[in-house]
Amino acid sequence: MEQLTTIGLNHYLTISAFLLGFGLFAVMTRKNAIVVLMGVELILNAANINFLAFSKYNGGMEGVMFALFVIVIAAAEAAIALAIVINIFKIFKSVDVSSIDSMKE
Amino acid sequence: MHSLIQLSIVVLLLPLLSFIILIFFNRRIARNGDFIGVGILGTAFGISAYIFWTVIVQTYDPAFRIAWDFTWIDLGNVPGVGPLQIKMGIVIDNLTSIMLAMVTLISLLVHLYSTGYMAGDKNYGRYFAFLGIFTFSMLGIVLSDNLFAIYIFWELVGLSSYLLIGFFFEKDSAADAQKKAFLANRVGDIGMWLGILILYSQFHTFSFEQIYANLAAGNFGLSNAWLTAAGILLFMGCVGKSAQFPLHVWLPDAMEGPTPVSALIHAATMVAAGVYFVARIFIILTPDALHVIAFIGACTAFMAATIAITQNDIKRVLAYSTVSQLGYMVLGLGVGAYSAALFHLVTHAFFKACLFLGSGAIIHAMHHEQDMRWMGGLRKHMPWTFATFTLATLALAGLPLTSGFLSKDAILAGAIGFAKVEGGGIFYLIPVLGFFSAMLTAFYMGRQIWLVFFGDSRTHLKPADKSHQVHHAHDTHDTHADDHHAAHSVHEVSWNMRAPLVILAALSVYAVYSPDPLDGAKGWFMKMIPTPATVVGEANPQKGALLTATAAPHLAGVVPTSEVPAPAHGATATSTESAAAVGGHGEAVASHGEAKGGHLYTDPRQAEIVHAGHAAHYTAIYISSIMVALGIIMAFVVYVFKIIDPEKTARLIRPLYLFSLNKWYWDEIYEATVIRGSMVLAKILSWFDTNIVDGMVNGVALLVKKFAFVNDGFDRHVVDGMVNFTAFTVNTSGAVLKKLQTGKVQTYVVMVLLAVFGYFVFYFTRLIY
Amino acid sequence: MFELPSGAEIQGIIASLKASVGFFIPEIYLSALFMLLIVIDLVAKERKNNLLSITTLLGLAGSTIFIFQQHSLPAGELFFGMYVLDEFALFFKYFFVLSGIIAVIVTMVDEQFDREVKSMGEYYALVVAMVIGMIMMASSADLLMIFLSMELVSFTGYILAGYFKRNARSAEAALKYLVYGAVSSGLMVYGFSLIYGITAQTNLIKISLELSAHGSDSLVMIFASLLVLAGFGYKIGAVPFHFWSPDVYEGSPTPITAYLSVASKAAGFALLMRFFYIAIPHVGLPPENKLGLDWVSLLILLSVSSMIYGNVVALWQKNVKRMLAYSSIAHAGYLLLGIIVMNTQATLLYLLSYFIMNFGAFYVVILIANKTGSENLDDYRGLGIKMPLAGAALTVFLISLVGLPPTVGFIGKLYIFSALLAKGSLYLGIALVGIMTSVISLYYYMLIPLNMFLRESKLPDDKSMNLTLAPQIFMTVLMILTLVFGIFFAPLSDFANYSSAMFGFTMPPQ
Amino acid sequence: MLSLIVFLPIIAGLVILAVPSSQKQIIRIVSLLAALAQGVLAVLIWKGYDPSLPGITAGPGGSPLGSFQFVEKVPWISLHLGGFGSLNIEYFLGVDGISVTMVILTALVSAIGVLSSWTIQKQVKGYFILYNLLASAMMGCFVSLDFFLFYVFWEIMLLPMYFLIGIWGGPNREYAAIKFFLYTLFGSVFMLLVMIGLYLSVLDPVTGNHTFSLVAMATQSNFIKDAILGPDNVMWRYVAFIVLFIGFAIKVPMFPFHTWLPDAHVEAPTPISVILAGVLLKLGTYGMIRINFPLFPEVFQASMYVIGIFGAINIIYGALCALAQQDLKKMVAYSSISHMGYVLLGLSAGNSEGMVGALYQMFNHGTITAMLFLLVGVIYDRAHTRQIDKFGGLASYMPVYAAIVTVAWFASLGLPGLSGFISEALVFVGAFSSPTTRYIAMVSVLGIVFGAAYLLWSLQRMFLGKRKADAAYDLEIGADGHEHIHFHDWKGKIDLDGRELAMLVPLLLITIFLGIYPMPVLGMLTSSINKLVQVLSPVVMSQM
Repeated sequence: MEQLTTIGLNHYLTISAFLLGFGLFAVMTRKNAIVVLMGVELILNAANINFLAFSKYNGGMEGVMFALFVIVIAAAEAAIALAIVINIFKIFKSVDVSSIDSMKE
Repeated sequence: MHSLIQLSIVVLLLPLLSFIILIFFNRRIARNGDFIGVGILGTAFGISAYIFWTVIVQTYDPAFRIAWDFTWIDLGNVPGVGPLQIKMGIVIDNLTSIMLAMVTLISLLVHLYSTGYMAGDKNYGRYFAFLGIFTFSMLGIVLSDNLFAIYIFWELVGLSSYLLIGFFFEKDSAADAQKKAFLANRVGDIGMWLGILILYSQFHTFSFEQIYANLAAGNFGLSNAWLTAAGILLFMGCVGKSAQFPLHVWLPDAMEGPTPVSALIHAATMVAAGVYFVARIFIILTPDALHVIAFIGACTAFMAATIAITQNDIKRVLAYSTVSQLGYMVLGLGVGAYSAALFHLVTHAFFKACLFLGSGAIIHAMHHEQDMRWMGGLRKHMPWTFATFTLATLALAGLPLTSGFLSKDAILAGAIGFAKVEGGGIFYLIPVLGFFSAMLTAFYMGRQIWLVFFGDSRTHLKPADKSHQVHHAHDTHDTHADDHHAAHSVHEVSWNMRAPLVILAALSVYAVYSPDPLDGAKGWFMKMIPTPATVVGEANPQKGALLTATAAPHLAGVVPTSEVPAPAHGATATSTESAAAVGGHGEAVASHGEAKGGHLYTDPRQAEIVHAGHAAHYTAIYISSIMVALGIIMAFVVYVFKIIDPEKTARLIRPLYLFSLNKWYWDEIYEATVIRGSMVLAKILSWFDTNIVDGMVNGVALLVKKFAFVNDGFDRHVVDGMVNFTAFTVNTSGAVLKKLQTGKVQTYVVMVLLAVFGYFVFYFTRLIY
Repeated sequence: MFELPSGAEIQGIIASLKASVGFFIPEIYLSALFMLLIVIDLVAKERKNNLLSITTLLGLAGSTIFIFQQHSLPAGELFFGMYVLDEFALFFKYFFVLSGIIAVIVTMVDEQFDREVKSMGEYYALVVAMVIGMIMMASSADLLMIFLSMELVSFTGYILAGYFKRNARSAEAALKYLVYGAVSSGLMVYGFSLIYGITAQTNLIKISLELSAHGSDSLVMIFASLLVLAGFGYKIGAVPFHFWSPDVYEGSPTPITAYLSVASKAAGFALLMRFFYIAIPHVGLPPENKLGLDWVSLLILLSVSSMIYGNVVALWQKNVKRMLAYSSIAHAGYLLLGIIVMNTQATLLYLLSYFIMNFGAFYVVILIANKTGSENLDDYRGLGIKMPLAGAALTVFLISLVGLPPTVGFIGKLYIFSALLAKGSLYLGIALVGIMTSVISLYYYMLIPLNMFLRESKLPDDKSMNLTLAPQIFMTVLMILTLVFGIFFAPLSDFANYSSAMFGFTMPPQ
Repeated sequence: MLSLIVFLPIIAGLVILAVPSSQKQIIRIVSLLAALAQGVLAVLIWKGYDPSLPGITAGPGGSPLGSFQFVEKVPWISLHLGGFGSLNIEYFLGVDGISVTMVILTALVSAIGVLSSWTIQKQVKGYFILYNLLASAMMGCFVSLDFFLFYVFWEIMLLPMYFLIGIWGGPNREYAAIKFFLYTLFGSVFMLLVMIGLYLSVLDPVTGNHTFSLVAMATQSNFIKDAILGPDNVMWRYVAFIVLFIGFAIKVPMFPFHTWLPDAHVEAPTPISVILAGVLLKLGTYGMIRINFPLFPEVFQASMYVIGIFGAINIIYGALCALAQQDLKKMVAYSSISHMGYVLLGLSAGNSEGMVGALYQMFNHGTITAMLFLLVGVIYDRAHTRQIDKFGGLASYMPVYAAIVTVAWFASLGLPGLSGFISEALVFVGAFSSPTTRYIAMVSVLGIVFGAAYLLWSLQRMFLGKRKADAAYDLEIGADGHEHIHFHDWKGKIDLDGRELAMLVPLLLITIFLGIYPMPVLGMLTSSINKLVQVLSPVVMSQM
C-alpha cells in the first residue's frame, strides 16, 4: 500500500533503469550521430538519478557531488562531440554513424 | 712381446705401407712403383715363411699358440659392468701361420703376375696400391684375436674388393658389379654383426678366448636358441664373403675385375676368409647351427656345380667352381670335419689361384677373348699354361695324387660319418650332394680343358653379331681376323706371368701335404690343425662346464690329453645326466682317443662324429673316385668322342638347360624382390614424407585457398609454412573473427552490451545454481 | 538534512587541503605547463611548432624532478581519500611523463603532421593534459576521481585521435572513439552509481571495508561490476571491449596511436589494478564470493580471449599500424595474466617492456612511413637493404614483442609466466594458451622482416632512403635499451618490485 | 676462457659492424681470424681438460668445481621478487666430457664454415655479422650450465639462422626459413614453461633458494617434493619430460618432426648447411643429454623403449628416403636424419656403450656431414645443379674430388678405419646389450645396408661409368690428348682448388685419425657418460 502512495527508492531506480535502456536503444539504433550522442546523455542522466536517489537514501553527500560532476562532464563531452560531429559532417557530408565504416576488419 | 708377434705385426703393416706409398706417389715413381709393391710383398712373404717355419716345422706342436693384445678403447669404470676395455690383439697359432704364409705367397705371386698382365694400364700404380690394402686387410683377418677386429678387417676386405672389382670403373658392368659385391657382403655382415652383438651383450668382450672361456663356464645368460642364432648369424658373414647360397650372386659378377684380382681375392684368399672365420668360431657353434651350415654348404656346392656346366665364359666357369668348392669347405665345417675343411681351403687356394692366373694368361694371349666357344687348340701355343692349368684342373676335379684329392676326400668322409652319427635320413643328403657335385666338377673342368686347349682354334667361327658378348675394343679386330692370324697372334706369356703358374701348380701336388697320396690325415697339415673341442656341447652350454675346471684359462683350439681330465673325472665335476652321456659314449671316446693321437673330446657327440669320419675314410675314397671318373668319362663322351651332341642335349632338356644357364635365375629373383622392393618402398616413403608427414602442406594451402573468407590478405608462404592443422584453424578462425570488426561503431556497442549481458547471464546462473 | 560543518571543522578541512597540496606538486606543475603551452600557442608567431615541442619536452622532463621529490614523502591519502600517493602511483607518474616525452619526440619526426596541419597549436597542450589525466587515473582512490580522470584522458584522446581534421580516417577514428568511449564510460558510471548505492561509499578502501563487513546483494553487485568492467575494459582494450582500438589506432596520427596503445592502456591497467586489488576484499572471503562473482575467472575470460583474438586476427592484417593495434590487444591479454595472479611486479615489468618495444616499433614505422608514405606491408619490401639500421631496429622490436631473448619482451613474458606457474599447476592451461599464442604472433610479426629483408624492393633504387641523424640515434638508443634490459633486467625488475607497493592494499596470503 | 670462446665471434661481429661494407675481404678475414682464435682456444681447452672429472652433477659439497671444469660462475641476476620468492640467475659456464667435445666440434665446424663462406658475394657484411652471432650462440649453448642462459643462447640462434637461410638461400628460401623458424620456436616455447617450472621446483643446496643451475637440477634430492615438477608430482614430470623432449627432438630432428630439415638444407647456402648439420642438430641431442634425461631420470627409464623406436624409425626411414632422392643435397640431408637416429638409439640404450657411442656419433656426424655438404657445395658451385643424374664419370675428370668424395661417402656409411664406424658400432653394442632396446637394435641394423645402398648408388651414378648424355658439363679433348670436362660458366679450377682442400683435408684427417684411434675424443667422454649412466640408473631412482 505504502509502495503505491509514497515514492520510494525503487521508483527512482526503475526510472533510471528505463532511462538507461532508452539511452542504449538510441545509441544502438539511431543513424544520426547527434541522436546517438543524446543517447549517451540519457545514460549519464540515468546514472545521475541513481546517485541522487542513493545519496538521499544512504545519507552523505557523495552521491550529490558525483551527480554534479557527471553533469559537468556531460556538458564537456557534448561540446567535444559536437566539434567532432561537425568535422565529420564537413568531410562525409553526413552524420550517419552507420555509414562511416571505411576502416574495418 | 714375443718375437713372432713383432714379426707378424711387421707382416701386417708392410702391405699397408705399400698402399700408402703407392696411392700417393705412384705417379712420381718409376714404373709407377710396381717394384715397390712386389718388393714389399716379397719381404712380407719372407717373414711369414720364417714364421711358418718356426711354428709348423720347428715347434711341431698342435697346441702351439701365442697371443698379444692392447687396449684400444677404454670405456672406464662402467656402472654395472666394472672396468671395460675393448682390446685389439694378435694371435699366432698353427692355422694363423699357415694362412699367413699362404696369403702372402699368393699375394706375392699375383703382384708378380700383374706386372705383366696389367702392364700399360693408365691406373697401373693405383692397382698395386689397392692390392696392398687388400693384402693388409686380409692379413688382419688372419691375425685378429677378437671378433671386433675381425669385423673391422672384414669390412676393409670388402672395401678393397669393391675397389678392385670396379678397377675399370668406366665400364658400367664393373661399376654395377662392385656395388653388388659390396651390398651383398653388407647383408652378410649385418648378420655377422648381430651375432657378435649377441655374444658381446652377454660377456662384454669381443676376445675369442674370453668368449670361449665364458661359454665353457656356461655364463651365457640367454636361452640356447640365442646361442644357435648367434652361430647362424655369425655364419651369415661367411655366407656373404664366401659367396654361399643365397648370397653367392656377387661372386660371378666380380669377375669384372682384373683377372689377377679374381685369382687373389675371388678365388684364393678373401672368399676363403669366410671359411676361416667359421673355423675360428667353430667351437662355439651349436649342433643346430652346424646342421644349417652343413646344408647351406651342400646346397651351394651342388647349385654352383650345376651352373658351371653351362657357362661359356672361361672365368665364370671358374667362378662357379670356386663357389662350389667354397660350398665344400663350409659343408666340411658343418659336418665337423674341421681339419679337412681348412685343408681344402689351403689346397683350393693354390690350385684355384693357378687356374685363374692360367685363364688370365689365356685371356691375355687371346686379346681379351673370354668366351671358351671361340678358343681351342691353345695347347700348341701355350705349353706352360696348358701344363699348369691341367695339373690344377686335376687337383680341382679331385683326382688321386693331387692335393685336391686329399682334402676333398677328407671332407666327404667327414660328411658320411656325420650322416651316420646323425642317424641317416635327411642327413645323407649332404654326402650325396657332395659326391654328385664332385662328379659335376670333373665334368665341367674336363669340358673346359677340352674347349680351351684341344681341337682347333675356333676364333674364326665367332660371328660378328655376337660382338656384344665381348669387349668392344676387340671385336673389330676379331671380326676381320682370319684363322691364320688368330692362330699366330696367340703366344705364350712372359716369364713374370709364367713363374707364378709353375709355383702354384707345384703346390697342388699331394706330396706337399701328405706322404700318403690317399690319406691327408697322415700329413702334417691335418696333424697340425686338429679339430678343436667344442665348448657348447649338445646345444647345452652347461655341458661345456666339463672343461672349465682346468682348461678354461688357455683354451687353445685343442686340448691335449695331458691337460684334460679323464672323462670320469670330468663327469664328477658335472651334473649326473651329462655324466651318464659321457659314460654312454665312453668307449667311443676312449677308442677314438687312441686312434687320434691322444685328442680327447669332452663332448661325446663331437667325438663320435670325428671318429665316424675317420671310419668312413675309405668308403669316401671309393665313391668319390667313381664319381670323378664318371664325370671325366662323360666329359670325354660329350666333347672328345662327340657321341652326345651338347647342343642336342641342351635342346632336349631345354628347361633344365636354361635354368642352369641363367644361374637358377637368382639375379632375376633378387632384382624382382629385394632390390625392386626396397626401391619402391623408398619411393613410397619419400612421397609419404613430402606429402603426408610434411603437415599436408599442399592440402592446407588448398583448403585455405578454397576457404571462402580467404583473400590475398595473408601471405601464402606462411600458409604453406604452417605444417599442421592447428595453424590452419588459426588462420580460418582469424578469417572468421576479423569479420566481427564491421567498422560500424554501433555494432561495436552492441557487442559490448552483448558481452556484458552474456557475462551477466553466465554469472547469474552460476549464482543461482 | 545536511548540517553544515562547524568553523573548527572547516579549519581542519582547509589545513588538510593545504597539507594535501604539498603532495600534489607534479600535477600542479603539469597543469601550469598545460596553460603555459596554450599561452605560447596564443602569443608565439614564427617557428611556433618547434617552440611548443621544445617547451613540452623540457617541461615534461622537468616534471620528473618533482616526481622524484615525492619519493621522500610517505605513502598516504590526500584530499579526503580522493587521491593517493604511493610507489605504485609514482611508477605510473614516471611512466606517463616518459611516454608523453616520447610521444612528443615521435611527433617531431612524423612528417605527416607537416602535410596535414599547419599549426600544432593545442596539440602539445592536449598531450600534456592527457599526461595529467593519466597520472590522476593511476593515483585516484575514489570512484568520482576515477571517473573524472578517465574522462579527462578520454576527451583529450578523442581530440588527438581526430587531430588531422581534413583526414577522413582521422575524423572517423575520432567519431568511433568518441561514441564508443562515451557509451562505455556511461555504463561505467552507471555501475559506479550502483556500487555507491550498495555500499554508500565512493572511496575504494571504504568500499572494500563495507563489502567485507556486510557483504552485498550479489545480483546487483554482479551487474554493477560488469558495467564497471566495461569501462575499464574499454580503456585497456581487452576483448570483448576492444572493438574501438583497431579502427582508432589505424585512423589516428601514428604518434597518437603509439601514445594510446602504450600510455592510455597502461593507465587503464593502473586503474584496473587499483580498483581490483583495493575495492574488492580479498581477505576472508573465498574467491567465488568476491562481489558475488569470481573476478579472477572473469579476467581469465578476458585475457584468454584477448590473447587468442588479438594474435589470430593480426595474422590477416596488411596494414602495419593495424597489425600492431591487434597485437596491442593481445598484449593486453598477457598483461591481464599478471593481474589475475595479483602479481603487480610482473605486470609492471611487462608494462615497462611493452613501453620500450611498442614505442620503438611505432617509431620505426613512422620513419619508414615518412620515406615511403605508406604503412602497407607490401610497401616494406626490400627496405631492410635500403635502410639497414631501421630494419635491424624494427626486427629487434618485433622479436621483443614476440618475446624472444635476449630482449626485454622476453623478460616480461618470463615474469608473467613465472607468476602463473608460481601458483602451481592451477593456471598452467592459461600459460599454455599464452605460449601458443605467442608462437602464433611470430607469424605476423616476422612478416615485416620477411618483407624487409627477404624480398626485393618494388621502389626505384634511386629513391633516397637515408634517415637524418637524430632519429637514427634515438632509434638506436631504443634498440639498445631493448637488448640491454633483455640481458641486465635487474634495474627494471627492482623498480617494478619497489613500485608494486599500493596504499591500502596488502598482498593476500598466497 | 669459456666466455672468451663464446663471445669472440660476437666481438668480431661488432668489429665488422665498424668496417665499411665495401671492404669485403677485410670482413672475411676478421671473421676468419675470430674463428681461428676460437679454434686455438678450443685446442687449449682440450689440452687443459682433465678427463677424470665426471661432470653431470655437482661435485663434493654441491659445488660444480669438483666435477666441472673451466667453470665461470658469477651471479648475473639476483633479486627479490614480490610475487614469487627471489630470482637467481647465474652466468654459469663450465664444461664436462659431454660438452667439451661439442665445444671442439663447434669451433672446428664454424672455422670451416667461415672458409666456405668465402664465396658469398651478396651483402657480405650482414652475412658475417649474422654468422658470427650464430657461432657465438651455438658455442654458448654448449658451455652454459644455467638453464636460463642456455635458453637465451638457444633462442638467439633462431634469428640469425632465419635470415641466413632466408636471405642467402636458394629459390624457395622464404618458405624454408619461416618453416625452420616456426618449427624450432614451437619446440622452444614449451621449453620456457618447463624451465620456469623447474626453477620453481629446485632449490640450490648451497644457497637454499631457487636456481636455474642445471647442475643443481641434475640431483634429484634438490627437488622440492611437492613442487610443480617435484618428485611427487609424477604426472607433470612426465608432461614436462615429453614437452622438453619434443622441443629437442625438433632440433635433432626426430621423425615426425624432421620435415623442416630437408627444406632448410636444400635452400640454405653451403656454409649454413654445414653449420646446420654439423652443429645445430647436435644441440637437440645435447639438450636431451644435458637437460632432458638427468633431470627426469625416472621418466627416461620409462621411455627408453619409445626413444629407441623413434631412433630406429629415424635410421631406416631416413635411409630409405635418402635412397629415393634425386637431389644430392637432399639425399645428404636425409642421411643426417638417418645418422642422428643412431644417436637417439644409442641414448635410448641407457648404458655406457650406447651413450658413449651416441656422443661419439654426434662428434663424427658433425665432421663427416660437414664434409659431405662441403663436397655437395663444391659440385654445385661448378655445375649449378645437384641432380644426381646430371653427372657421371666424374672420377675420370676430377680424380682428387672423386677420391675425397669416396672417403667421405664411405665414412658416412660407417666403414671401419673411419670414425663413423666406431660410433655406430658402439651405438649398436650398447643398444643390443640393453634388454630394453635389443630388438630395436636388431631392426635398426638394416640401416647399415640401406645406408650403403644409397651412398654407393649415388657414388656410382655420379662418378663411375662415363659422362651421361645430358650431363651438366661438356667433354673435350685437351691439349695433352686426354679427355677433360668444362662446366658452363665456371672459370675456376675443374678439380678442387686450394681453399676447398683447406676446408676438406682437415676434416678428412680427423675422420681417419679418429677412426683408427678414437681415444682422444672418447677419453674425454667416458667418465662423464659413466656418471650420467649412474645418474640415470634405476638404483638412483629408488633412492630418490
